[in-house]
Amino acid sequence: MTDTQPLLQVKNLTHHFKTNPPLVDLLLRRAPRFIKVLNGIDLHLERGETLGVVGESGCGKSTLARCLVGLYPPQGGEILFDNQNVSHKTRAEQRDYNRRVQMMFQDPYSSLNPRMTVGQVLHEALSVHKMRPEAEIPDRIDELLDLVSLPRDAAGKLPHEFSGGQRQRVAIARALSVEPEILIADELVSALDVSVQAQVVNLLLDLQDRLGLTILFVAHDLRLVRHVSHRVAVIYLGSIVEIGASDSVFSSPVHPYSRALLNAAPSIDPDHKTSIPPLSGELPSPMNIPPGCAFHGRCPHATEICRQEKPLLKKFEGHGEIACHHAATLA
Amino acid sequence: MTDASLARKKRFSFFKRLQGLQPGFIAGLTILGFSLILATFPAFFAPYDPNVFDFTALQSPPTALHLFGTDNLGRDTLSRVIWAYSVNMQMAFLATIFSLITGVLVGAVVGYYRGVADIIFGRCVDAIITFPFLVLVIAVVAVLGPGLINMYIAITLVGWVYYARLMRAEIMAQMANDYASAGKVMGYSDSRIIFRHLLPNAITPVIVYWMTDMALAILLGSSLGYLGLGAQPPEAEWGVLIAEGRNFITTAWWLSLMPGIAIVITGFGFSLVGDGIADLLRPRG
Amino acid sequence: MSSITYLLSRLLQMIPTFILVMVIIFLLVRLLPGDPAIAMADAKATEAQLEALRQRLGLNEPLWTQFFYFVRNVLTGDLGQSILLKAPVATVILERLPVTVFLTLYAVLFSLLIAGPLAAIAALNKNQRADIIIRGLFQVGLSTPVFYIGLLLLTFLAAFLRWFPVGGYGQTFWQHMYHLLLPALTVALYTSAIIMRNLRSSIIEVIDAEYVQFARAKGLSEGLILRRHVLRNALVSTVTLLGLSIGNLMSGTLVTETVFAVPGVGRLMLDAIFARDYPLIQGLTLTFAVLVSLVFLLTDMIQSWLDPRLRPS
Amino acid sequence: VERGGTLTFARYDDSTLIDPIYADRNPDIWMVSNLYDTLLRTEADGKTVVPGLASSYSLSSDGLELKMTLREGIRFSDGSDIEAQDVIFSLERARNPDLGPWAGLLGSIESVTANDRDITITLKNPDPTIILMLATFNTAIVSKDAFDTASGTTDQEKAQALSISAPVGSGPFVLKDHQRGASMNFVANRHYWRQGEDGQPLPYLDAIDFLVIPDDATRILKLQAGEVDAAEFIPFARVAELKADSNINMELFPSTRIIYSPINTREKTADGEDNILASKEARQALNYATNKEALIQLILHGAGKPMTSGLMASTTQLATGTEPLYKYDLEKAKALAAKAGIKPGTEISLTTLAGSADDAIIFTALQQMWSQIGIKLSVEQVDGATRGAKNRSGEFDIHTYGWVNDVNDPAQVAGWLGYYPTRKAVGTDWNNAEFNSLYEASNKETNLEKRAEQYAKMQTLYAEEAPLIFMYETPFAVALGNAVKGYVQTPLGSNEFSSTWIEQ
Amino acid sequence: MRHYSSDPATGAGQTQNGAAATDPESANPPGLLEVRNLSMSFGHGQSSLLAIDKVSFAVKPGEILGLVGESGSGKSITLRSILGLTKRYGQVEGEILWKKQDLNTLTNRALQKIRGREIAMIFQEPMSSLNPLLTVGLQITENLKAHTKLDRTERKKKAIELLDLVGIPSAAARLGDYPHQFSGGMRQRVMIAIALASEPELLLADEPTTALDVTIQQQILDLILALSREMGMSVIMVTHDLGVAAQTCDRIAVMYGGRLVEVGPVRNILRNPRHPYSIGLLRSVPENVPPRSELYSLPGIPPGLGNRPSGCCFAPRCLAATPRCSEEKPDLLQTSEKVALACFNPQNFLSGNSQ
Ligand SMILES: Nc1ncnc2c1ncn2[C@@H]1O[C@H](COP(=O)(O)OP(=O)(O)OP(=O)(O)O)[C@@H](O)[C@H]1O
Ligand SMILES: Nc1ncnc2c1ncn2[C@@H]1O[C@H](COP(=O)(O)OP(=O)(O)OP(=O)(O)O)[C@@H](O)[C@H]1O
Ligand SMILES: [Mg+2]
Ligand SMILES: [Mg+2]
Repeated sequence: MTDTQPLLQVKNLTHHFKTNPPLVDLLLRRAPRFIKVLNGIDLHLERGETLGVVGESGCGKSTLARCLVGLYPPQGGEILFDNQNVSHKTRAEQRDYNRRVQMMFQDPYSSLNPRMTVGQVLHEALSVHKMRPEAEIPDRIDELLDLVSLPRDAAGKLPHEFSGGQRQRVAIARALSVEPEILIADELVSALDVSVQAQVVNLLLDLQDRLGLTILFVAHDLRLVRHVSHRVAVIYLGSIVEIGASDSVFSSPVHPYSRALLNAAPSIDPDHKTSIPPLSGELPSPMNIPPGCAFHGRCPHATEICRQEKPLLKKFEGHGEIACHHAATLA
Repeated sequence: MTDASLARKKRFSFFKRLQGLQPGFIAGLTILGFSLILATFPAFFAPYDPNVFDFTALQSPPTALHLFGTDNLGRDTLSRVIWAYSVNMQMAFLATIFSLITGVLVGAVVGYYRGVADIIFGRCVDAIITFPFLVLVIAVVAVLGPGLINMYIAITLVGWVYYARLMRAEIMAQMANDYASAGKVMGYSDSRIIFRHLLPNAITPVIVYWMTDMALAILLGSSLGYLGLGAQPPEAEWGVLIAEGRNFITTAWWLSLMPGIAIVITGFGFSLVGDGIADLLRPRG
Repeated sequence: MSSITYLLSRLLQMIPTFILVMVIIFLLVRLLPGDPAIAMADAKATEAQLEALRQRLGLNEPLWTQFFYFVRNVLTGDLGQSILLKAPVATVILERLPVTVFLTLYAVLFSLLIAGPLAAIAALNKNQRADIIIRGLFQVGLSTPVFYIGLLLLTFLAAFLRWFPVGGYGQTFWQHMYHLLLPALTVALYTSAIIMRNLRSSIIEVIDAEYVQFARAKGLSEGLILRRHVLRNALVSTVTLLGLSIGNLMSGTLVTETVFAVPGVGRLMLDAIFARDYPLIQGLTLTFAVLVSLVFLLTDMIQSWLDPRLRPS
Repeated sequence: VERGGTLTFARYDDSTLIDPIYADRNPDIWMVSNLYDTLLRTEADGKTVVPGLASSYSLSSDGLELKMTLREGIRFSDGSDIEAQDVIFSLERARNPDLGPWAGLLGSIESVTANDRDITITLKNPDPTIILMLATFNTAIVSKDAFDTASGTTDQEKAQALSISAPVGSGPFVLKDHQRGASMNFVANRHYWRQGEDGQPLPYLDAIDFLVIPDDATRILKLQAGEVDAAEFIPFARVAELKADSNINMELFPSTRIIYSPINTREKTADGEDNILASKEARQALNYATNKEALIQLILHGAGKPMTSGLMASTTQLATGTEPLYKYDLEKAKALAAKAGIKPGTEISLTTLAGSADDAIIFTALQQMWSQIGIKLSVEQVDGATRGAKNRSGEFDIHTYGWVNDVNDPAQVAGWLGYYPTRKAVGTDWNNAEFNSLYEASNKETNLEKRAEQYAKMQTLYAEEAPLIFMYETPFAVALGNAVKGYVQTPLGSNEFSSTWIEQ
Repeated sequence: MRHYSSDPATGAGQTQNGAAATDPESANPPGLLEVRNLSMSFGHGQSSLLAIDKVSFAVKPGEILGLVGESGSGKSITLRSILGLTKRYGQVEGEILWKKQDLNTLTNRALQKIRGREIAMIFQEPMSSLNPLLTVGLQITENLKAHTKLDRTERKKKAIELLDLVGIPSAAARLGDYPHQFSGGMRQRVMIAIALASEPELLLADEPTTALDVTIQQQILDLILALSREMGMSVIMVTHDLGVAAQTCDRIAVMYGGRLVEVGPVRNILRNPRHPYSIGLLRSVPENVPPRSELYSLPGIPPGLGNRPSGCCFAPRCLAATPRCSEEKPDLLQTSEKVALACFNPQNFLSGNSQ
């Protein structure tokens, strides 16, 4: 890891979805209800690193990813790219930002226009951003296909003629066509079979090494996150509860939630039974986030302070940053 | 690979699909094909001038001379039915095409941007669909006066809403797919995303609806003709022909039966083609 | 939110729609060409008589004043005086409305009776002969103009075979049933084709749904599965369609009432338009709009009764 | 004759308010005589005046005073006596210009007074039409008492209330029930004074059920199915067929109905161009080029005749001429066209009624006929109201129109068709000083012969000037079941059920 | 060695191999369920697609059998075919011996008595497997009504008990709720409750935890394990997560392209798989490999239903394939007392010579 300025910095990012209030509510002047998806996310991405993001379903991982590429207009907090605030941008600036910060989506089926051939998809990307003069575009398309290990005749095919893994490669090729610096990969491989997953992950790691990409890797599969990430962030109900070097978070998680989460992943060793009892209770609704530490309802270590005060991320020696009142004792 | 060869590739797969067509679709295409030919060259196929009175053959039943018989003025029913093809096919197209275009554009934009435009649109739609279609069309025809052109205007004024509603819903459904988001992330302009990416994928049900709507337009146009609000006599139009013939339904059954059959067959053709297109355009995979 | 407040909020939501509806109606009627005074008066009337008439009708007032009066009157239930029938519009409509409502309900009943079983048969024999025949027949039904079906039924079943009366309405309930049978059938044929198409595909969709498979896996009997898990679910989307078709149905009654000489509001509408009877056109269009809105509301209610996901949380 | 029974009658349109002074549409006017009787009556020919509720009448020699005696023992349908006060009330009501549209027809009346059953009408000036007016629907006698007690403040409200809740009439029938737009029910007035052939009071029928069936074909189907006893307004195309039906008695009653087409005679058309039709020769050319016999064949299937009088139907009094006007003559037409300067390809538009099958035929036929003299006829299809507005504003070349007399006197139709002040001579803007003065004089001329002369002159003048395309006269076509006897529709259109009976 | 499958080359039917398979007890303990040569194809005649091809296996009382394999390999179809749910969609052949009767030959009516009563099933997708229009209570009790003689109140009581059992808080209050008012995990638990309603002897669990988060997944797996242990219930557990299989199953059957390729005790399969596909599957799991190192991945993609090769389905992707592999389908044969394998060239995972 480098010790220069981080490439991307996220400060206290919040994002709340407003629910559609019924008319009666409007008339009775009831306060609108919000789904509080992101509640103050702080993180940074160093050039060339992979940051893994894990958390339960619905904790806001995808929302974070979408906020980062500007799919959701910023609500609270800041996103700094190369020390520049990326919010309040003009369309041209937004376009340039997107060229440099690209995203790939979970669903290989839906992230490609079913009516455009791979060639057309890449051609469009290259010509809209004027990445190459018109005449050089066909060559560049071939190059890109080579880069993601797709046969060249793939250019003439429609997405439905590919397998899931190949489709994800097409999506990767599309993202790479504009030569971005950051790739946001939201559940890039979740929809794929294990063996295909491995192919795509290999490709991603290889590209990162070759092109010096910075990657935000969101995934369900903890083993995979551990495998690809330099650092890992654990999110619970829209807040980061623990973030740190992949090794340390996985081998010795501190936050009770990280512990439960990481330990719940079943090992493929039949004799390696987990010792930590599963979490009890359900994930609270993001419309109604408990006060204090959002995790206190399910936490075996919760005390009075957890119910009162929201813990902040704090650096712990030998670990990463942890947002827990009892981190010192648990660490 | 060049664009041309890409295009060729694409068309090739389209033809490949054509091979596995349903017999119903082929039947529908055949019906519509014939209808179009008759509509384009009515003078070629019609044995007589559709409007000339023939006092020697008043209300003649079908004979070799007059295959579909003649009406009470001695006009040849076959010729009138054939000439009506051009009116009715034109009706099917003109009464719907502007609705289609407007509806698609409005629906796409509203579905894409949502927000205030969508709310206003929603209210308008609510208000308009609160009227029975025919009631509103008749009211508009009453405002503009009877006649084909006014009928087209009336149908368009009301009809675009249905297209827009469908288009809006489809666009919103397509927006749920990540390729729309991907387009935004790729930094594409809104118009490119709407018209290059979303529209081609969202249009299928609209096109299918268009087919049924063309059949409906013929039915509606005939109904209006029948009520005296659509095509005006002596113009040969199926609804008008039926209206003219209905006085003689017991004595000269061919007058209303023949145009009736023409309507049913043509409508059938449109429906079959609509179903077929739905099949054809459904993306595989 | 209780169902009362839900109903209330639905009704509230109808307010903006209705304001728009009134604007549309008002403008539409004002846009009718030809001086309504000329339309109302006899051809022999002199200019002075015409002017007096305009004065009486308030046609000389500014547009917005007229609109204000219009809204005020509508709110107080006063729809004006019909020019054509020389009677209060509200009275006339109330006299005729039951006929149309009767006809419409009758047609809905027929549509369901025809479409329901046939859709089930078609869906259960998907792509087999029964299905193809049923679909073909309904396709023909969809391609046939309502007035033509009516004409054929009228000529053959009523005039020729004399099984049914030639048009009219009758006096008692059973006479209504008898007289309106053919008109209702006429309207229903078209609607049932739409419903049957929809119902068939929903049944097909539902019959392969995971929860139906799951019901099978539970070991329930096929009959129970069909009734409880398939039909009920398939009906949900059909109810919406039925609600949306109500406009269609009413359009159908408009034509059918003319063909069968049924004295309902549909025919009145045509008469009113031909006679340029402003107040009557206004009143009728408004009535149609209210009726359709109520039907929409009703379908919403039925739907949320059928489908708990649509109920207010 | 046989008594009793209920007649079921299929009508093309419903009545709205059957009141002598408010009836302004034909379906209302044509029913008045069944509910209200007039002081005088005309015989079936529509011309000969006979006593009605008044047993006798006499006009003073200066023509300014009309005396009548009210019949004894006559009663309204509620059993109350018909008295002089009712007559005064009815006539005052009829001539009050603030009420009904027909008051102008009684403009000559100065006052109406009564002494017991003797009634005196004083006139401002001699009026040749006054006798006939007292046999016309608008002077029919209503019950003053009933009006006084009826609810409502204005006269019209009272009339409406009466017709709905407690109809009281002087005619052979009483309105019993009215389902607007659907059906209407008359029952016999048991207090009616006229006697039938059997010496018993009229009417023969117990009741009449009217069904409103606007659709021609359905009306006929109902008759054929035996669901109704009679159906009016049979399309002429079907007359032959129904004549051939042995179960049906197809009647063609002589009428005052004429079909004609006003021609715009203004110097300039509405868009400011020179109007070729301003020339008399052009109009004559069109008239000669119109084959009326062919039109009659096409539209009436022979059941009519060409107009013989420029002003009126042959059934109207004082109509002259037995020969068809402008008998089809292409040569004359061509010559006149040349004279008028009609060049080949001259465009003229015919404004027709949208949805009217007859108009469509007329257009197609005229298009074919007039092309012979080089005219390109185009069609403009509008609805009735627009046609009326265009007629008033002059935005037309030629349009189709029709007429039926409401009054037995020719003054009404002559005033309508030719007298400029009435309505610019049906909107043609034809303004002929000689015609106008003749018309005015005739309206005060009590000498029948002189009046006939004036009318003859007017008719010649009008025919010569040809502000119309003179087309044809049509009868009223009513189809009756074989059992229905004695029904008449008068030339004015009035449906007379008083002597109708049903063979059991 | 025991023949479980017919010889595809001769196309011989059940008679020949039925005889060969008559006596499986000698190698295996008595099975509660024995599936022999189960094949299922979608559609009829020419255009039919073979989804599973001569699948044979047995489940012992109280045993948890894991069924793993790539998506589309036919795991769900196998389970559904056992209950006769796939007959509507095509052809089902082979024997499904349940307590000595062949379920495949039973009438629908007879099957109804076994479905949900003796053999229960949990479906893959909790979101769409409950009827959205009916209350959860009704969906539990209709099961009880069909299979028990309990009356209304007893059924309700039982339903509450069941919901309690699967850990749904305040169960009594939630009987009247509709599925959409439950989260995915809770719906999955409701399905389990329904499946357990009549205390089945065999539970077919089709990926009971895919839709769930790891934290909830563990709760559910623990529940199934506990029930199996307490009630002696056998389970066939479909999963594509080898971790889940490792933690819950006694034996594992690996499926590829509609066929079983390897069956054996969990430790054998996970520690020493022999079939090249099983090996590949296991190796591509990023566990116990250095971070960011290249993961093992099988080349190529799984064949679709329509274009399965004529020989061994895995041959095109198999590094150890020989010409024979692409011509002949290997049968599933017992290679040891506990393990059956369908491969002409078994590999050894431990020695790593599958590369
Ligand atoms: N457009 C939206 N409008 C309203 N609520 C939304 C919207 N998008 C997401 N949410 C809600 O925000 C919360 C977080 O969603 P998000 O997709 O970020 O979760 P996630 O962590 O990516 O979950 P998963 O692992 O299931 O993908 C969820 O409760 C979701 O219902
Ligand atoms: N109704 C159907 N019609 C045709 N083919 C089907 C149908 N249902 C499933 N298939 C096909 O059958 C094959 C096996 O499907 P199955 O559902 O058993 O896979 P699976 O192993 O359960 O996969 P997954 O892990 O994705 O659930 C697949 O190729 C699938 O596409
Ligand atoms: Mg997500
Ligand atoms: Mg499955």
